[in-house]
Amino acid sequence: MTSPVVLAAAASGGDLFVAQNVFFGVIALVMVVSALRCVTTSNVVHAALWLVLVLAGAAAQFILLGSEFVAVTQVLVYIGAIIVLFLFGIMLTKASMGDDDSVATEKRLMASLVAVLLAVVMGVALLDSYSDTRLVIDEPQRFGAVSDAIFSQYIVAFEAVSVLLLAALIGAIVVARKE
Amino acid sequence: MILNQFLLLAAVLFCIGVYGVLARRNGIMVLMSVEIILNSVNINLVAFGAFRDNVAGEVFALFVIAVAAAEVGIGLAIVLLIYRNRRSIDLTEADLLKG
Amino acid sequence: MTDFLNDWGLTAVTFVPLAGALVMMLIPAVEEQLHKQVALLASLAAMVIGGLLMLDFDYGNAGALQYVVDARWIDVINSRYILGLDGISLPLMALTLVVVPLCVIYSWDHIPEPGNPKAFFILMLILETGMVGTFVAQDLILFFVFFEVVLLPMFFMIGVWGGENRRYASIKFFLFTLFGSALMLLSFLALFFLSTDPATGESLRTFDMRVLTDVAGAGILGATQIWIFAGMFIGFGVKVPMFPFHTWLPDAHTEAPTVGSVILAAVLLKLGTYGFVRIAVPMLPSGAESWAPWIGLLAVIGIIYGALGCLAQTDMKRLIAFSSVAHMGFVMLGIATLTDFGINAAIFGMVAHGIITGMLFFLAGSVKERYHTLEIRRLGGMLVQAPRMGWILGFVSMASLGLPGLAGFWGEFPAILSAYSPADGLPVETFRTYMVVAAVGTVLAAGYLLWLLQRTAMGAPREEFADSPDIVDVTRTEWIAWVPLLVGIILFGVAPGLIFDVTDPAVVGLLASGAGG
Amino acid sequence: MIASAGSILAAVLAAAEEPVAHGPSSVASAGFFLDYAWLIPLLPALSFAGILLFGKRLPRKGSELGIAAVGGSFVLAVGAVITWIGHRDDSHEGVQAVHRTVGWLRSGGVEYDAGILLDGLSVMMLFVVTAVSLLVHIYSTDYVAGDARYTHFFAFLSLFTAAMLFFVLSDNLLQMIVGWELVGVCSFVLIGHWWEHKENSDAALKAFFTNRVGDIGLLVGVSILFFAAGGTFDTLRISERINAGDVSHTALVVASLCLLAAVMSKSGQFILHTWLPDAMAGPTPVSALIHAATMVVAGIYMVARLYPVFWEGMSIGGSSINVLALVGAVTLLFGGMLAFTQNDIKKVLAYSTVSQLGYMVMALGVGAWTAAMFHLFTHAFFKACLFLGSGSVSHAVHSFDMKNDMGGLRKVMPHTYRTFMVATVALMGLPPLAGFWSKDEILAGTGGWGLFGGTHGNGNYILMLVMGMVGAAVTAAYMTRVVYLTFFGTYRGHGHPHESGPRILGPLYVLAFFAVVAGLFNMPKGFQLWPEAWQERFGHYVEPVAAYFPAIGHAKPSWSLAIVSVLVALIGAGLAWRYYFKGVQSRSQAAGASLTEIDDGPVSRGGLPKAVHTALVNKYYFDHLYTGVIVKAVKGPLAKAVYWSNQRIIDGAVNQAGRQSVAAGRAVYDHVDQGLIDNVIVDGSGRASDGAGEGLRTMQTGKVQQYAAILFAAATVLAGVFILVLSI
Repeated sequence: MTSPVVLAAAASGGDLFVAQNVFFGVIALVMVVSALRCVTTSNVVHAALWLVLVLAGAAAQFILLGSEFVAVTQVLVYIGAIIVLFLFGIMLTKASMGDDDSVATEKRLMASLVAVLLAVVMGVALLDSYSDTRLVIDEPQRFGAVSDAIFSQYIVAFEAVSVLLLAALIGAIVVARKE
Repeated sequence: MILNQFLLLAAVLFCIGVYGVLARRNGIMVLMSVEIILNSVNINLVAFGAFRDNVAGEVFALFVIAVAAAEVGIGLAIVLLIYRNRRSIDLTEADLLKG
Repeated sequence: MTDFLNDWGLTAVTFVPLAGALVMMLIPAVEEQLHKQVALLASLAAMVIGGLLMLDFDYGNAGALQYVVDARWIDVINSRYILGLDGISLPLMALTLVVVPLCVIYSWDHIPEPGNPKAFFILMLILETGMVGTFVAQDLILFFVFFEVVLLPMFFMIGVWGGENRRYASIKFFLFTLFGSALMLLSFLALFFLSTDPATGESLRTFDMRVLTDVAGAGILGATQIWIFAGMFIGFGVKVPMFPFHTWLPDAHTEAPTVGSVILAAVLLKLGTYGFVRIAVPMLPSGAESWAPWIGLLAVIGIIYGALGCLAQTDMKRLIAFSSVAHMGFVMLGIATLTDFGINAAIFGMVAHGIITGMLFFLAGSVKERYHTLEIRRLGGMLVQAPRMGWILGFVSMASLGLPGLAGFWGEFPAILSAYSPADGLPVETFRTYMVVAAVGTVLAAGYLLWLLQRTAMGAPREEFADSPDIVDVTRTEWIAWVPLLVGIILFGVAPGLIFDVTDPAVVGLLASGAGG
Repeated sequence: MIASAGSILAAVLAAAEEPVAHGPSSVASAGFFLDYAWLIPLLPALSFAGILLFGKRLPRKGSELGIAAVGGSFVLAVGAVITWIGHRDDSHEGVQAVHRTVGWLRSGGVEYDAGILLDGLSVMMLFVVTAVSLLVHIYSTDYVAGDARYTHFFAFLSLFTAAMLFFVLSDNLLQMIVGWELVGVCSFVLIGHWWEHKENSDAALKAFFTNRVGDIGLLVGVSILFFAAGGTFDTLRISERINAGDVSHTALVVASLCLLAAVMSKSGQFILHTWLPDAMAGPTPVSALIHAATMVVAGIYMVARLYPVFWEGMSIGGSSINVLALVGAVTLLFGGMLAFTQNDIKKVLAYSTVSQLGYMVMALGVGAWTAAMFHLFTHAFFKACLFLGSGSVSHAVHSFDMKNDMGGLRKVMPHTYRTFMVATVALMGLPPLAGFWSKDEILAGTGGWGLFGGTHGNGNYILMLVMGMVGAAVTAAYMTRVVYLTFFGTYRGHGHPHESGPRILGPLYVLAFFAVVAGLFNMPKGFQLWPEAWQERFGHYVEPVAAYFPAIGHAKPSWSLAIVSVLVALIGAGLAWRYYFKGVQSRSQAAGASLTEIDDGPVSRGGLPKAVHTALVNKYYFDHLYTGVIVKAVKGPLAKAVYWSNQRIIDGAVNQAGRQSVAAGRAVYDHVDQGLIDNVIVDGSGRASDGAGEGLRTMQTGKVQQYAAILFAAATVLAGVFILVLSI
């Protein structure tokens, strides 16, 4: 699976940069808007659908960055599994299917204050750094390299994650099971 | 593309996620906001991986996805449990941390 | 054997207690006896390994790190798993390794309400790993991790097994220390980014404490050093605790279970002062120089203030807790002089205070158990009802007020002495004033301890306790737990060289590298 | 308690088992008794541990162990004296001290030693301490017999002896501090021996506490000396440096003043003397040993040992007044006067001790070093004898109250009476008993007699001479009063007093013997009635002739001074004799009762005598000042204020900071969000307080998300600070 962007990269050099930037801008806009809607909409189901858009956007960004494998995993695991899980959760806790209007203004204000503060600090920190670091994606990352790394260098972490997943599985069953 | 773009995007997403975590009353929506935060982190990881030409970024992004899955599973289970016990998943009522 | 010690000794001594805790997690909670045995075994095993390390230690070369382990840990941030033992770490490590088994023994038949020895001992063992790890870690991030590992078990110990006000006390303890360590971590990061190699001028980007000590803040401007030092000052100062960050201490001590108080007083407070000696002062010499007069000022305020606070107390345990503020003031005064003499005194003071105040808290716990109160006004006549315990209280009080010939003196007097002639660049007159004030503090120390002794031990027993069947003399477990501490008080009092000779080369080395930078 | 504190000494001294030759002052071998002098304190230290561990199981409850150990020490001390005399005689020009050291601790890359130092001074002290201690041990087997804590008493007697000997032998300031404090603790424990009664434990606390105050001076003074002398604790080296002029004069002035504070507390000098009379709450043997003969002279010994410090610091030579001499002179006079109004026989003796210690301090202050040491030597014997005698009396009448429970005892207790009289005459300073010779030397040493045809000593201390003379009269007078009230007149108490047993009388006779002959050891030079080879033996053997001792001058004794001082003492005794033996006795006979005072005596007439009397009865109000004002203020209002500020201000600030930050956020919200609608100015204040209360409540309800918000905000701020720091 080779991304069109990379194919284009093989074709021409200068235009590629512009094309990538356009892609990036569009996807980023979609992501930000979706994320904002996701955290502000009062309908839970809508929120989940907005989240799907954010996640899909992230997957697109991964492809832009030449990491197809991560992108695929993102689609499979997140959109395929997690969102379904969310929807299940929403169905099961049927109480708040509808509008959730009761969020206090006070809390919103507090949360937005913190978020803005955070944005300012991160913005200050980031605006100057890496502002002229060009990313040149000339060759997609091979699956092989990723799997080699996972199964050699990061084998311990991998095993730990496996155990974690198992534990989560069991934990979720234990927590949610009816007495 | 410039590395900085991705970092800024991630930062914005992160802040939005934080807002969601802090402002939402519905437990499920809080979990969704957490997912946004995790995704912003993933973007950072992959972007740096590409910048350094190093697979470590991707590997860790994958780990984060796996952990996120586990987290959502557990989180939803807890929400379910709260719902079952209290018939509500309003987090403002979850004040069990109170001394 | 030597190979094992060289490669694995420090790792083993740090993690054996944790392994014990893991084993205990697998044992069902009902097997209380088994839990006690495993906990004792684990802590004793750590002590034995520590003992072997100390036997094998090259005392002629105590200034150098020994048994160094240097392995990859977190490559991304250049943090490595570095452990090492030198003359500064050794006495404190030994103190920890001795105190914890004694606490286990003491808890044998003194499990505080609401029971559950399994959790209690697991927490204690995790604490031990954290404390030992802090003393042997030679990488800032590793140090930080161990430093923080200590926090949670103590939080739960106070919050679950504490007295009436335990929730307030435990949250206060937690928030205070967390606040401090956040600033401390910032300072560590600043060190990481700003330290440069004096030879090449390149940024070092390392957390290796050996390297950072060697470069001694090279490349960091004076003003920046002051800021970074301020972060550490608050981080470590809260833990010490220095005036005015001390208010968590009396609450935590008063509410904590006996063993918790003992560990808190004996070891936990030393993490802060150890941080000053090992990290703040040698790595930021010019920052330290700017701050030293202020540290000295806060130290002597702490001495007088703690002593006066003691005089106002009506609760025995709270009194002892306040006395810690005063005693740690002497330790900090020694450090503030930035001289080898003063820092040696400070390390000695840490060990001595650990033994003595730990012992006092043991006594307070036992008094509480017998009289069901610690209100000084209601106690009295202990010498009649439990003569041995009364005499031990007298003995330890004497040690605590700095009686020469007992351990307390060697932390106190050399600190006063060194304040007469602080390091070059420090205001001499100011420090001489501190010296006199600190000497006045010794009088107040005698005051509150002797009044405590008079009101609890001397005189005739109160009527309400006259026939109380609970009041017995020292029991066997208490003897086993106490005798090593009592022996230590005398031993280090008679032969202070046992500690001074070990710490001195290391301290001289640390300060010398600082002067070079 | 100190189940093992005795092994402190044991271990230190055992460590000295392999003496290391050190410096030029060491000798290859100075004979067994000097080389192994560390055994002398070791024996009592071991006996302390032994008595504590298994004393109760021994047939005599541990006392035999103490006596054996102290006896052994005494033998060794006598051996040391003899060896030292031989050692001194062998050397013609100057004599080196015997100095043995062993490594103790290292700091700052420098090794500090522990060790023993033997010269005439320490050897003399060894003899005094072991001798008096041995006698007191023997005496105590009878005196404290049947006490509930008999064993315990002997344990601490042993520990005290060990600590005092350790102090005497120490060769450096650190060891001196150790010994100094250890004797203080033993004194504390023994004063509080009967701690069931609050007065006793109060007295013990007062003693320890006052000494602690003086210790501020000790700690500071030692610190100054350490640095001024170039980083050494070694007394010999410090002294040598000072004598060589290598030490700054200013430092010495300050150091000597600081050390003087310590001397004032330990040796009961004005104004820190108040603990000593109260210390009489302890058993009488303790008073004799600790509070008369040995511990209280520790201060004197320290001045003598560190004499160059004071010699230079106080500028003793060629002067006419200095602080040291003044403190001594004031103490000897005013302390002596306090003895007049006491009715407790032991308290009279205690003030007498204060006064005699004043003589010694004054002697050191005027440069009469040898006279001071000689007075220390003689005083130890006759004062111990007086105390033990008073103990013997109280053993018979079960009280110390002279006015209510004594009188006319000379017939029932002839032995006690005889020995007591001998010691009294010695104390009064009448020839030919010991006190006369030593006191006369001190008076001569002031150099003040130079005006009257004598010779100068080290200066021209006329004031000291006059005060010393008056003090002699005062001493004679109050001792006459004691003798009358105790042994003359008729018995005023109840029950039937009887003479004490041989274990009490034996020590009394030995001490009385010394009170007679001790003076002979230092007959003045040129005293025609005494063979020349035996003149000034004490000074010859005790006073160092070495680089560590300053070049002090020696006053020549004069007949005229001796005669005048004896006359003055006789006048004092005569006045008191007239009042008591004539006035009181005749009125008693007339009244048919045993009176103790005259109704129309000088005091009853009002005016100055009455005012003086009131001041004396209230002990110059020192106790009121110390206990009532200073201690009370520190313990009460000051401590409470500090604690209050701790709870309300510092702790309150922490709690308030949390509350206020929430309240502030709330207030901002109110103004920005709601203030636009509502009238800010009208409702502002109301809402602010409302907001504070509300904020406080939300803070405490523990909502998860609020915590999270605060956490995030705090982390963000910290990160911001970090970025700022990095960009500096």
